[in-house]
Amino acid sequence: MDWTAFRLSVELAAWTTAILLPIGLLVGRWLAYHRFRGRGFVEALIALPLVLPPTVLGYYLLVSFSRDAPIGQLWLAFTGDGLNFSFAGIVLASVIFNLPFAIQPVQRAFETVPAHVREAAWCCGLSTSRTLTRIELPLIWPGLISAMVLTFVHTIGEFGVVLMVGGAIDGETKTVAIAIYDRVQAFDDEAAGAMSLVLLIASFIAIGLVYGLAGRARGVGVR
Amino acid sequence: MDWTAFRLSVELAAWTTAILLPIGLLVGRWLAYHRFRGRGFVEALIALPLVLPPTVLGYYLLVSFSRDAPIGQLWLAFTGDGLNFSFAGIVLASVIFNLPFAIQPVQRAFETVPAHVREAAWCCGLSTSRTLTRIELPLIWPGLISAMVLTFVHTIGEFGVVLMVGGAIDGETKTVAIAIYDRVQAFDDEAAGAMSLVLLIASFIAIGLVYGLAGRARGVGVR
Amino acid sequence: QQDRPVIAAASDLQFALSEIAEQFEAETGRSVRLNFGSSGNFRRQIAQGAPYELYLSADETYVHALHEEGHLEDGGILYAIGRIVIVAPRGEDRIVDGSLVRLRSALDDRTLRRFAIANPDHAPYGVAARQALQAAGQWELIEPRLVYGENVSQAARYALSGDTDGGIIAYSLVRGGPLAERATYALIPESAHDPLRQRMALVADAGETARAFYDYLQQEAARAVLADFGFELPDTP
Amino acid sequence: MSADREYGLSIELKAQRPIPLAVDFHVKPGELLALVGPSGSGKTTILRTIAGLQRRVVGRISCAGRVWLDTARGLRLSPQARRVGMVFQDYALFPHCNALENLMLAMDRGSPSERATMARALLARVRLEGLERRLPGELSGGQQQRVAVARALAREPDILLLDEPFSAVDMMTRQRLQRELAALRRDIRIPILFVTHDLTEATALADRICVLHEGHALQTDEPEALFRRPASPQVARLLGRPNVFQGMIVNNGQGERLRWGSLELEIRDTTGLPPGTPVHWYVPDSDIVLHRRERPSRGERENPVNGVIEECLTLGAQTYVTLHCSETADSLQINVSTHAAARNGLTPGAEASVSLLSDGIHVMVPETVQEPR
Amino acid sequence: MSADREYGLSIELKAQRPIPLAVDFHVKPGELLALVGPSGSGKTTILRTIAGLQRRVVGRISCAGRVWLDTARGLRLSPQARRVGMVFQDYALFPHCNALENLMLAMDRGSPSERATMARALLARVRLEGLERRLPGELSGGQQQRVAVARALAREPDILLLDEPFSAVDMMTRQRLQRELAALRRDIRIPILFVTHDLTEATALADRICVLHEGHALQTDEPEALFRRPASPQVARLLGRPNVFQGMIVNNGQGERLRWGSLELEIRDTTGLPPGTPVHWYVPDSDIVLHRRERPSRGERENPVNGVIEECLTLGAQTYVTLHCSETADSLQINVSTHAAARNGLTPGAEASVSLLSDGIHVMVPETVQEPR
Ligand SMILES: Nc1ncnc2c1ncn2[C@@H]1O[C@H](COP(=O)(O)OP(=O)(O)OP(=O)(O)O)[C@@H](O)[C@H]1O
Ligand SMILES: Nc1ncnc2c1ncn2[C@@H]1O[C@H](COP(=O)(O)OP(=O)(O)OP(=O)(O)O)[C@@H](O)[C@H]1O
Ligand code: MOO
Ligand SMILES: [Mg+2]
Ligand SMILES: [Mg+2]
Repeated sequence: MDWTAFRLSVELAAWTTAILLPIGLLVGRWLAYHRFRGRGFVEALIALPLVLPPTVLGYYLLVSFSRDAPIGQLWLAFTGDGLNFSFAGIVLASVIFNLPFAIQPVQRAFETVPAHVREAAWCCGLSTSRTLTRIELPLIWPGLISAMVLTFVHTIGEFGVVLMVGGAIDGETKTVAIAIYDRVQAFDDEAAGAMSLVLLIASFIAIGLVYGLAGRARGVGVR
Repeated sequence: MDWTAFRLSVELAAWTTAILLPIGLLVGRWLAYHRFRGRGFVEALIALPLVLPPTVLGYYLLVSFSRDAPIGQLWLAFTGDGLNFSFAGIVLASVIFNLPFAIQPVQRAFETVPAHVREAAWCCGLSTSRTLTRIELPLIWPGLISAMVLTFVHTIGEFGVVLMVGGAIDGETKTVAIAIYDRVQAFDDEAAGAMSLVLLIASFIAIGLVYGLAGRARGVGVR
Repeated sequence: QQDRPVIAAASDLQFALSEIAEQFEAETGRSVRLNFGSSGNFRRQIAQGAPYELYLSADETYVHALHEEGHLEDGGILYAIGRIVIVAPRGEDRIVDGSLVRLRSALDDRTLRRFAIANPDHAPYGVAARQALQAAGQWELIEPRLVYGENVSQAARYALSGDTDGGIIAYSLVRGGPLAERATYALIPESAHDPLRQRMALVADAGETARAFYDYLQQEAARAVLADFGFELPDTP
Repeated sequence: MSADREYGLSIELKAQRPIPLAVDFHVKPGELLALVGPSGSGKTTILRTIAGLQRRVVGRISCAGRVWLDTARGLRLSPQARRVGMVFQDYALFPHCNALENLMLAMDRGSPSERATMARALLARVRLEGLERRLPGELSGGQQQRVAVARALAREPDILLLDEPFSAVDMMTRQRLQRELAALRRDIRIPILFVTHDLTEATALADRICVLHEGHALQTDEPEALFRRPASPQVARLLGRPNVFQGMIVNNGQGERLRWGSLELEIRDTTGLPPGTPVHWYVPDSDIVLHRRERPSRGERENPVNGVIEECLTLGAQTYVTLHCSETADSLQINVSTHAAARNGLTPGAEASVSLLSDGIHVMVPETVQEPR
Repeated sequence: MSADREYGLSIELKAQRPIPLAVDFHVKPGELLALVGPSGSGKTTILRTIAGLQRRVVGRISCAGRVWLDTARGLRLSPQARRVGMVFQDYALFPHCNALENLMLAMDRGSPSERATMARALLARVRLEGLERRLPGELSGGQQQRVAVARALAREPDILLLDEPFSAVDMMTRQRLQRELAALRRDIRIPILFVTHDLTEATALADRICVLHEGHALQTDEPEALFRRPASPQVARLLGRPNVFQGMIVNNGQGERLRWGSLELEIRDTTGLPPGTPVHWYVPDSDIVLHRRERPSRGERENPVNGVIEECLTLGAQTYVTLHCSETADSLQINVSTHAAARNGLTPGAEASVSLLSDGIHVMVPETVQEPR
């Protein structure tokens, strides 16, 4: 059992989710409350990373993260390090790949916050940010949980992009998904099965608890 | 440009979406309206396929779809055909893999339908099914569109599972994702780039139009 | 922390190289980290500066190309020549013979369901498989029955899945390891395809251990293991 | 049960949640019963139970000759099967349908064009001509409420359940709608339950009023009877009737009298209670007659009460006068026309006398428990 | 502008959407202005504009000495910066917060425990003791509305904007809340705008009433003045005042008179209009005096009008009488106490006479355009 890979996957998923949380909130909220021409195309743009096969997307990311490309150069200038084959690189790739899962559920949730309730919050003197934390967040909670769980889970299972950009370096970019894949490739079905089972059970319990707790916490709208 | 692969991908995505649409509606609605112990775990179960690397999930599906396994046997008995390496097989695999994307947004959307509005529909004499089609569906429309678009797009880009279960048979199970991957692997970057570009542009326009139209059609809740 | 270089190796070396690495560690006390995967992916990643120190490709053209681009120390050396086999799940040797005659008859009486090879568009073993089928004059006939693995190990999976009647895969995969007892196979003559020339090279700036391993691979002990797993050993580097 | 009772609404309900509920009444076809009671007394809960939306209840509901609920027999019709026309307190319009579509969805007879015509006619009836194509979100509160009323009618229901249906509309429109409702009762003879907190409205429209308190029906009676003979001080208080006092039954030899402070009042409806029984009693506004200055008026000899005016509150044509009566240490609230008040010099501090007509004095017999009907 | 005007609410607004709006008034600190008008006349829109929620508007709003909106200068404060206490027509409570939390969210001063104490006190003030921990979905309509009122107060606002704040509460609670509101006006001297469709409520509570029609303020005046001197037949109609008639100014040599059919009525407030001018005129209820049978009463000589009773409608202590007057072909609506009606034998078909007091007759000068104030 490759525990390092497990740890790494959880770290990767946690970072990805943590980074996508504010992005999802900001972009989702903005898309929910503003109607403009071409809004549909902005939404489409966010979903686009999904249409490419992960390995191919990974390859294009590999190229754009390279030291010769603007993103890679920028990163190099700031951190003195390359993006490719680094933990930072797979986090960034994951973030891009998971954009739609983080943004869409949040957007839909914001869309259902009644306008009057927000207005009432303003009239109660709640600033935009307090309205967000005290009124909107509790109301969009189920959507937010959905977004975060989907992002987390999808990152855990992600393989093509991470493999391509990360290079499966032990202890740095070799996630549990890659480790399981490796075992399958090596026809080591027993190890693959054991790792899969551990992953599935751990995920099942973790997700189940998250949904269970999130669902119990005041199910607004459901009665 | 492998137009057959394009066509196949669209067919696969269309079938997957079409099959998941009723499943998403039924399961999503059921999860939204019923509170029971362990609901969180049912939701977790649905999300589980995501945690495994697609190729590995594909491998397990390959095994369960084989003629020796119950699912494969059942299918064989009914259709006289194997599931593995067939279009039906990759559709089924896609369906399983996309369950969370089809169910979750729909569930969240149903959760926000006001109880009074449903009750008013019953008092107006609308049967459960008419309440669904005339009241609930229009109200959950944005969530439903999200679910369908994510499912469709995710199927188009899906590669590991489809490749494993389908075997990349030209005209039968070789989707555009596999075709692009093949071109990349063959260092035919030009063809890969061209196909990717066509795929991206077509997807961008299609998704953009869907979201645009869906957004314009009575944005209830957004004002 | 000790220098533990990452070695990028073609997936047909899956079993052989693992054994060599163990011996290497036992003998020298140094260890390497093995990454198996598609030679093509490694070629791209090395071109982007992947921190692999040694590259064992299943296709020597990738080594030449990387060398020309200046990512490798030198042109490397030829370390093995791959062989291919026709396999089927153990006990179903209906189509298994090196001359592909039985395959032909299965094709002729239309009892062949599916047949697995690696994707000949990019996998070296897929190319060899196609050449062998072409040489036997069966390519046109069998093409509609083929399923393609992304690489040779996926093809092996298919070949032994029960939903195919077999396939053509690397000899190295069935010589040892877990597949040996699950498969029945026959070697396809070398003459049926172009030689699968496998070349390795040190990546620029490779460290001590990688160099040592590179040298070790050229030693008799390592060559014996490769031979044991069914690779032909080239005389000339 | 008589055929008459069969073909109306009969309910007999008990529930514990959300509030303890115990109600039991019958509404005849064409009859309008107003439910009044404090906020939170269970009015909405009763309507929801009749509609089949509130399920945790035991009892029996029958309407139009069909049994809708009989928990003893395990029978419970779905809301759809009950044919109720319901106006929700918060309207519950379909937010994605315009006014016309909201109505048409509730109709299950006729071709689409017939339904559109009928829906238009109904919207015109609630004065919404020209707003047929507006979504609920584009209508004002009162306009939405009227769509809800029209939608309840569109269903061609067996019973109308109206939860404060006119609370958001202005007085003029309200009067018009009240007239429409009165007309409707002649056209379609179905029971109508009507929640309102406007007693004037209840009095003007309802055949009977049911006074609810904490889930219990305290009294169900015709408005006139209710205002003249409230069953208990609580009912009088809930109806906003001020003149409830404590007294005692006495017998001064000439017959039964009501002792109030040092006064002894004549009463027409004798109670037969033993002398000495302490009672609550009530006198309605209409039976308090102000004595006119210098000119005696009819009935002046009846139960005269003298007092000093404590307070005068003028609201338009009406003036509310509080008269403190030293003989009883209680205050009477009276209600005179503003010009009568001016004519008689009713100002704080002035003395005034009234007669309490013996016809009107209502002694609340302590044991009186409202018979469920 | 006087300092007095500075420290109140001044608004001057024009808008096209959602309805054409043109209003312009001032409300002093501690003053309560009631907005009345038909459903859809723009009452909610005006409150929303003041709160800063409706943005498509031009004009100026200042309150408590600060300018909140001045489109000419491009100034527009956010709703948060305006310190308004707003009760939404649909309450708009925070659905995930219980009653107490709803209030505490609106407070921005004091420690959490101080805020909890104050919130509890406010909830008690609106009679919701014991329901502090209920979510809005677990409260009845009227209970929710009272939470909304308490929340508006919790903000310690510079102005209160109440959109039909008592529409869902029963009469008793309503009276109590009205008293609370009246008390509040003494405690905190801020302008209060109050939308209601209950004219009795408006009259009882408001210092002035603004009558709105299709987004236009028709008349803003004290209740007494409004009911006695409505500016136009439309205002009288919107206020539900029936006795508006057409007449003509004449001069019979003894001074200006009002010709009504074949009658010539004395008027106290002469108009100075040239004889022959056709006018509308109005007489309030309080200035129609019924002649008593056999006994002449004060003012009987003033403008006597004889007629036949068409209809009598008794609602409790009041009876509404329609008197058809053949000399004028018009009908007067009068309102007498039920026992006066009985005493004078007012039944359909009976003859009756009234006097229209010359004090009360109000001639609506045709050009009168309500001066915006
Ligand atoms: N979901 C719930 N959970 C707990 N209590 C509830 C719930 N719904 C209603 N109640 C309580 O039940 C009581 C009756 O409510 P109901 O809505 O029937 O009152 P109502 O008579 O219609 O009042 P109103 O005139 O204010 O609308 C109220 O005290 C209310 O707080
Ligand atoms: N979003 C909108 N789109 C179009 N028209 C609207 C919209 N919102 C309100 N209106 C219209 O504007 C007018 C004024 O609405 P407003 O809500 O101010 O009325 P109101 O005086 O508060 O009425 P009520 O007493 O019924 O609440 C109404 O005729 C309404 O139909
Ligand atoms: O490079 Mo491979 O061994 O064909 O996967
Ligand atoms: Mg209610
Ligand atoms: Mg309004």
